[in-house]
Amino acid sequence: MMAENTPNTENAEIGESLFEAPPMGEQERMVEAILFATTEPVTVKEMSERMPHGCDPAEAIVTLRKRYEGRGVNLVRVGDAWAIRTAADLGFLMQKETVETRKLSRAAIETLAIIAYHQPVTRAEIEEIRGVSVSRGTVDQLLEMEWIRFGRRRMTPGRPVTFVVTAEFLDHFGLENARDLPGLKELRSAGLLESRPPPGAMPGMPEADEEDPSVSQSEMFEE
Amino acid sequence: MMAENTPNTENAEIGESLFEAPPMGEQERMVEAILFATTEPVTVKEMSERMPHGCDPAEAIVTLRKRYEGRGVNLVRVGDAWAIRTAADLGFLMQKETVETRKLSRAAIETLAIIAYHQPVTRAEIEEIRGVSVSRGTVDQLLEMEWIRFGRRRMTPGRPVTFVVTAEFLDHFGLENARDLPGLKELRSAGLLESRPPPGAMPGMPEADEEDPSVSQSEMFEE
Amino acid sequence: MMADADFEEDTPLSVGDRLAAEALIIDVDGYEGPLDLLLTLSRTQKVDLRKISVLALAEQYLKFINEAKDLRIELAADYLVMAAWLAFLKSRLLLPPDPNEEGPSGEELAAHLAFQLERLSAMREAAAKLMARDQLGRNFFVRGLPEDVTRIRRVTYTASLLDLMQAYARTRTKDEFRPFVMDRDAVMTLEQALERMRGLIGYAGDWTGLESYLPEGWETDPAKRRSATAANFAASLELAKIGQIEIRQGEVFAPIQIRKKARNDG
Repeated sequence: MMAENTPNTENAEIGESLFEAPPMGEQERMVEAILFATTEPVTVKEMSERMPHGCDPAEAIVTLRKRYEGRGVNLVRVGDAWAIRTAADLGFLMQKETVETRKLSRAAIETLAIIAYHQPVTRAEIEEIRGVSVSRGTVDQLLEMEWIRFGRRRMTPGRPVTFVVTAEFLDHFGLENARDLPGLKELRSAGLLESRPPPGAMPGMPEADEEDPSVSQSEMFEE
Repeated sequence: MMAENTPNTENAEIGESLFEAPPMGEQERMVEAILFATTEPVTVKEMSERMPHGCDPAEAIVTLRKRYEGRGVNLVRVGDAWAIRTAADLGFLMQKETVETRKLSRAAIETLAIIAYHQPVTRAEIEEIRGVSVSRGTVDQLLEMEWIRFGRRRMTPGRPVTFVVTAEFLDHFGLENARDLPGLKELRSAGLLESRPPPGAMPGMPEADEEDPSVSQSEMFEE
Repeated sequence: MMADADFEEDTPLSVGDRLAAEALIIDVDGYEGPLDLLLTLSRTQKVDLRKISVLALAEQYLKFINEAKDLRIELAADYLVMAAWLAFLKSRLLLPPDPNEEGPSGEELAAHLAFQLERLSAMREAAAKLMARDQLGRNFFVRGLPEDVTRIRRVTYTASLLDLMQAYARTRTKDEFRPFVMDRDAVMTLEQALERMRGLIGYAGDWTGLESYLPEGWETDPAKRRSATAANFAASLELAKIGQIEIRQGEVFAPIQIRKKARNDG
């Protein structure tokens, strides 16, 4: 057995005289096919058992390994065996993403609208306008979508963070500038302000606003 | 999709301005990694969904295929998908990997061949060619092996279903597509793939096919 | 499957033929129907299938069937049907064509049978070629160590500019713009009233107060009552105008009454 793997030993002539070993290029092909098709890493011994007499898989591996250097898959050593593996930097390809597009929730789109119209705006201000508290998840979602980002802190007690819309937001909605958003007058003339009444009657300000009671209405709605 | 593949179209700037497609050498590595990783053939569309924006896997495949010409593993086309398979001449190395395929009956093999060469073909047509009724089990077996599937219904009385071969069939027999079936051209030019209706009274099927009322017993024996 | 007569070159051919015929009969169960048997018989003609003599083939088949009958071998019905048809074909091929006879000629029928045999034979060859191809899992192989492709489901959210503006409008109509909002909940339209009253006037026989036509739930809330009354009134005017009802009012501010107008009332 060993004699076949190491043709330079004194027993080599037995193998060589009877069988002509295939050329190294062929041996490389064989190793390539074996490594590809086998369900686990293969040792040199296993390879030479499967290959024709006189082959030297160890040598074939050396050249084959070079051949795969820098390729999308590489020849790697696993213990005393060999295997073909995806190049480490391409691991990201082994993920299949399925993208599902959903409509933004009502809470999210309202929050986004308020930020777009009133930016920079604090969470407390958003809550005041919407009349309900804004959940952390909603803001996180918008941040993650990169439609809003943090603006400068408000110079009021508590120094609350503000939110502004991003370039991605403008890009998505085909706006050059947040100021291009139609004003209330235009919304009204487009019939958008006469759409749907809130479920309750005239709502007072919400229960929610513990974060920042200092902001005044006047500041919020000036344009 | 197409805009990303052909950078010279008017839409190109959308893809290009935001993302620079990786160099073709990198794209080749990616296709290589994707194809090496799976047993199933992968379509170009699936590849480009997994690769970064702006990649052109179809082009990468062309060069990659050349690279593997004459190697121990090859890039093969299966329908509209691609796969890496070991070179057929090295099958002898793979005794361990050889899978015993279920022995197909002569009836099943003939039925399979008729479907492959005549597709889309109805059960009645298969029976007309073979001169015997096709047992349910034969068709079921081929369906189960996923070598055949239902095609579109024939727009003839009774709207019989048709059978066609699958991508699995092509993959199994190493065919790029059904046009590569051995001897297909000769059979076609000899007129042997035409469906020629029997002139008047011919003893057709042993049992009339309820799927295809156009061949009825009464019709068969008059005169 | 069957004894091959050719291996004994020195035996007279007639004996070989006889052996072959017997072998055929004994193996009758081994045939996949009459067409398969015909194809096998046609091989003994040792010519290209396109040049086959269908007449000779018909004779061979009929002989086979007769011998099988003599040996009391049960033959399936389709073998006998084919025998009957081949006998008919044979007579057509032998007799001069009758100009008054309808249907395909003997030559046409024979040509089609020859075509069927050639096609079956070709499909068998094709099947054999197909199975002789290199096959997956036998001659070439798939990746032995496939890597898992993890499926990641990513959800993206989207919204249109209209969504955005509507959302903003929605939040703003809650407060300062509230007075401009028409409260649709408390509004009954003329159309709604018309439709309702059309269905109801048939049931009220005589003069009935318009108030009794107010829908349930609209009588108590003043805003709703006002809207419904106005809509019902407008609807009753409309119905009067098209001649379906009559309206009367005793005096100013007295209750308004309506009734269905009699059909043939000139």
